[in-house]
Amino acid sequence: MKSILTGIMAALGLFAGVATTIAQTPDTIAQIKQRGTIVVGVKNDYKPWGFLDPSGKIVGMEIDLVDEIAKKLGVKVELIPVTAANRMEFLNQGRTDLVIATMGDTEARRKVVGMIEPNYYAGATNVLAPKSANLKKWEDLKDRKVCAVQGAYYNRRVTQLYQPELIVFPAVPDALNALIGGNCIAFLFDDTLIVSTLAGGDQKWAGYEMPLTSEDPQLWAIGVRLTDLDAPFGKLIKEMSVDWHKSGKLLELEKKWGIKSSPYLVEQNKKLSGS
Amino acid sequence: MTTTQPIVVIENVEKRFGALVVLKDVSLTVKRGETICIIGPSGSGKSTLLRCINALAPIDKGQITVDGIAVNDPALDKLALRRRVGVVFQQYNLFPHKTALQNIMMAPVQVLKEDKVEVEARARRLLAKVKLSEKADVYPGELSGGQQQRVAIARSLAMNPKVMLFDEVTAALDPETKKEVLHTIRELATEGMTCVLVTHEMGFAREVADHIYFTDGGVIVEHGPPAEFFARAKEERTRAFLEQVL
Amino acid sequence: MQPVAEFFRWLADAHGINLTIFYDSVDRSRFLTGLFTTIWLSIVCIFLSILIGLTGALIQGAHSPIPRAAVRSFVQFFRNTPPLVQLAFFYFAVSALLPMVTDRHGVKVPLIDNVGWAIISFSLFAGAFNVEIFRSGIEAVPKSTIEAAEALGYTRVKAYLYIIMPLAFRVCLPALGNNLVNLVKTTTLAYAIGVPELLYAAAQIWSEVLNVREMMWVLLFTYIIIVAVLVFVMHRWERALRIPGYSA
Amino acid sequence: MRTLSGTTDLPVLLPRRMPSATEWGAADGARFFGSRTWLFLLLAMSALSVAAQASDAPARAGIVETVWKWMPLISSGFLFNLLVSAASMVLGTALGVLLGLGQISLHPSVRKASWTLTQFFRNAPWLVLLFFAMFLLPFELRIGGLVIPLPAWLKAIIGLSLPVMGNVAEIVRGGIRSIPTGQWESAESLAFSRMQILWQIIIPQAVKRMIPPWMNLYAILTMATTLISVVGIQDAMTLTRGALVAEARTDLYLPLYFMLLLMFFAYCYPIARLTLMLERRFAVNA
Repeated sequence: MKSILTGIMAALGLFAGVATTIAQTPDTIAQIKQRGTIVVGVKNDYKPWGFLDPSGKIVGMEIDLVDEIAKKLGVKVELIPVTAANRMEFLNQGRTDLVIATMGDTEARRKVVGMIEPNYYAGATNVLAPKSANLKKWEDLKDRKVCAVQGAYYNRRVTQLYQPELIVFPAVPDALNALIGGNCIAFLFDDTLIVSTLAGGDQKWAGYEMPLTSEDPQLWAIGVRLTDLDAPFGKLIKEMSVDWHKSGKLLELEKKWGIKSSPYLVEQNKKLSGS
Repeated sequence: MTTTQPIVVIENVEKRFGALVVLKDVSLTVKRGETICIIGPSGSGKSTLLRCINALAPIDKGQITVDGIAVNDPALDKLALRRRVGVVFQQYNLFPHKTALQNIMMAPVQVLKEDKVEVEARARRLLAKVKLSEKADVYPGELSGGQQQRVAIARSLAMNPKVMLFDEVTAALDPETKKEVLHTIRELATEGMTCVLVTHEMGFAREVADHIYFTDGGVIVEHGPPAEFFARAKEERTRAFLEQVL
Repeated sequence: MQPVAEFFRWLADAHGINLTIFYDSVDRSRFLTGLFTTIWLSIVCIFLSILIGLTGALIQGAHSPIPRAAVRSFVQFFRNTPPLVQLAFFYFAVSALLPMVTDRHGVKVPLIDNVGWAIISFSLFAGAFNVEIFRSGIEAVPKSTIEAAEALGYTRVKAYLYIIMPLAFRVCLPALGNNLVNLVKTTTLAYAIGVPELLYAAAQIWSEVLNVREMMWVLLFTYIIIVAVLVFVMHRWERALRIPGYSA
Repeated sequence: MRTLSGTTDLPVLLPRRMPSATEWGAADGARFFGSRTWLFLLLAMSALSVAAQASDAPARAGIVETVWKWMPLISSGFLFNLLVSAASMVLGTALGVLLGLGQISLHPSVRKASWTLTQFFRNAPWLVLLFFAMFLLPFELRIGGLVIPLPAWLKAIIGLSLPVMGNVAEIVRGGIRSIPTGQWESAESLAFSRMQILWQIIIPQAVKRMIPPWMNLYAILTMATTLISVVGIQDAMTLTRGALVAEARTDLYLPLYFMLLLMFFAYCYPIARLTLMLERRFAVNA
């Protein structure tokens, strides 16, 4: 057994060797310009931030932000759909230059990726549930089937605090489909998405509600590699971010995509525009 | 031990495979204790006839009776028939996953629900009879063709049949092992077992048979006691055949 | 256990090889639960798939053409469509057609949960292969052997039980082993519907601890070991059933 | 540890071993059987869709129209699945042939390493290998001055080609070993070199026996391409799921997923039939 194990190790050595040689990028802006394309990790299942229109194109508020950045750099855009479980990996591997994918800005994540401040949005945790589930408080979730998505930061916290039976799916559509199909009584998610989903006035969500008090407010951040955070690339994005707040761009986009006005954006706009 | 009492009666039997007629108006009678041999060229319907006797193949016309049981009766009690008739095949067909002894014991225990201890004693006696006592715990795959065939004979005998059918049982064997098998059959015949043999062994047929039937093209061309049959065949076809094989 | 935990904690700090499953009790229990679920799921599905295979093979031996054609369609359909889509089909689509039951909170919930559908889906998938395997095994038993049994007075059922099945099973065993190995590997798909098996547990750990590389190796080796154990068991079984002088 | 090799071949999925032509005689039987299968599937389909209709009585837009609306998008996804399957097959076959030949190498170390790799990639779950490739491969390869970017779809192709490689290696090894040693010996006695024997005598004979399991593997791979949806690459499965979220109608689940199943069936079933046919033809000649 032992000899075989070493054999496998040796045989795979080559493979692993290749896998570990991840080049560190020195000057991201130059690289992007040379390539002529900025590669960005975005959501394709998170209406209205990043989602598919029937033609299969990814659109949404975050995609508009990506376009702004590309315009500034004078390059084309390549969108890479990411999930909560892989977005930071992709960024750090260099598969994407940037990630704008409804990513919560947490202490743990700051060790892994560079979070751009000011944050472009703020969300909190809540659940989407059919009215018939009759949920009143977070404690009602105990031992009930609750759908969630792999890699979301609030999964662990909610599990520890309220002990639901969490069914975690690889992607949002799976979880939503499971919710609609009655496979779980609630879908644990960002309240912003839930609000915008319900506010859309779509008949199909008529029987659903966001019954709980949002908890655990969380700022969303654009992510860059840690090495880029204080480099020209990171600085550029920071500047643009400030600009978006100041000029009211974010508020405007919020309206465009039918997102319920967020107090955070209003406050930031006031603060930064100095009015 | 030949009596005049018939045990197998075949009357005007016809058997077809689709449009092909394999047996046409075949009639023959086997008396208790008699040994008969059916000879004839390949494809003349000899083996089919044996299979019809044991209801392995249904007949299309006519009548077969074995020890008073009408084989072609739709309400035939197959078990009753098969208790009375033992068959030994050209390819032995032993059950490869059971030892020689187990092969002999299987049917009496599982089909006839007889007592295991008694059956084992009987099986060991039968193994001794076919001179394979020392091979009791050996699997068929480890036995020679002749040995396997003798176990197959013992397996059939374990059911205490009244008639034994042998379907070219030595055809797949080499001359040496052939002798052992023929010896076993000869013993059976002299002990008074009713035997029906399909065979190509003319010398053996002449020696053990009470009666010889010659079939060709699905019909019985000619039959008679061996001395007469081999010396003075009446039909041209029989003579041509005998000339070829003798 | 303490020194082991200490070692891995040191490994994480000093070399960045972060195997939390060896020193973090939450992650360890998550991983072990996943491992246990995978093994349990595999065993249940192996058992059910063999049952489905035997039933299907028996029906295929029937005289009436309609049940035969039904089994054949079942086999072909499940063999020629992706197991992942089958799983989604059952969990999302078929589940929605079934009547709902009321749980103890008075809310209507589906009759069968994700674990249940995973079991059903994988058992049918592997079962479809087993039908073919058992059938080819039965067909490998020479007609003459069956005839010999018949000549000894065996009824059809008894011949199946005592002669055909024991022989067919030996012929099938290597192919059956392969299919069961495949079944164990297929259980990873349950991840897609949130069944907390091994891959799910590993993914939860790496998305929180961000130790993808380490967990990936752990996963691969764990599965290789599970498969090796199954292959070993099947091999021993094959050897135990081997008949001297008989090659299946 | 020999347990991982030996008689148990192709644990990934069994080669489609079908009965000999005895039961349903050769071609006619096969055609008959084919039409039966389709008939049953159609019956099942209509029964299920009736059930789906009934389960949601006040039907909004007709189910058929809605399915039709999404059909082009999902079909394009399906085409992508096929593309991925073809690319993975080419890559996996190329690597697998090398690995398979490595297993009959005269160098024990090459043999051992090839064997180990083969066993490893054959016995690891496809989905785990896919995750492995997605997460652990770098985003670009630098070989000297050459930079080869590895976008996600390419990684997925590599990820799927790993198990293909292991299985092809086993098919190659099995195929070569199935040629009787007499062929080697007689060629050797005619003073052929080892390479000549392999390429001019053994492999031409073995290829015929390798084709059916290889095609079978391809069908399995095609079905496995849906796994890329789990690691976040857009394929027919992802798009089906997306369409379902967009519509949010439970009565659509069944027809849409069933349509997806049918797409794969329509592609893989003929391959299975063809495999079977070739298997029989080669078996007769062998």
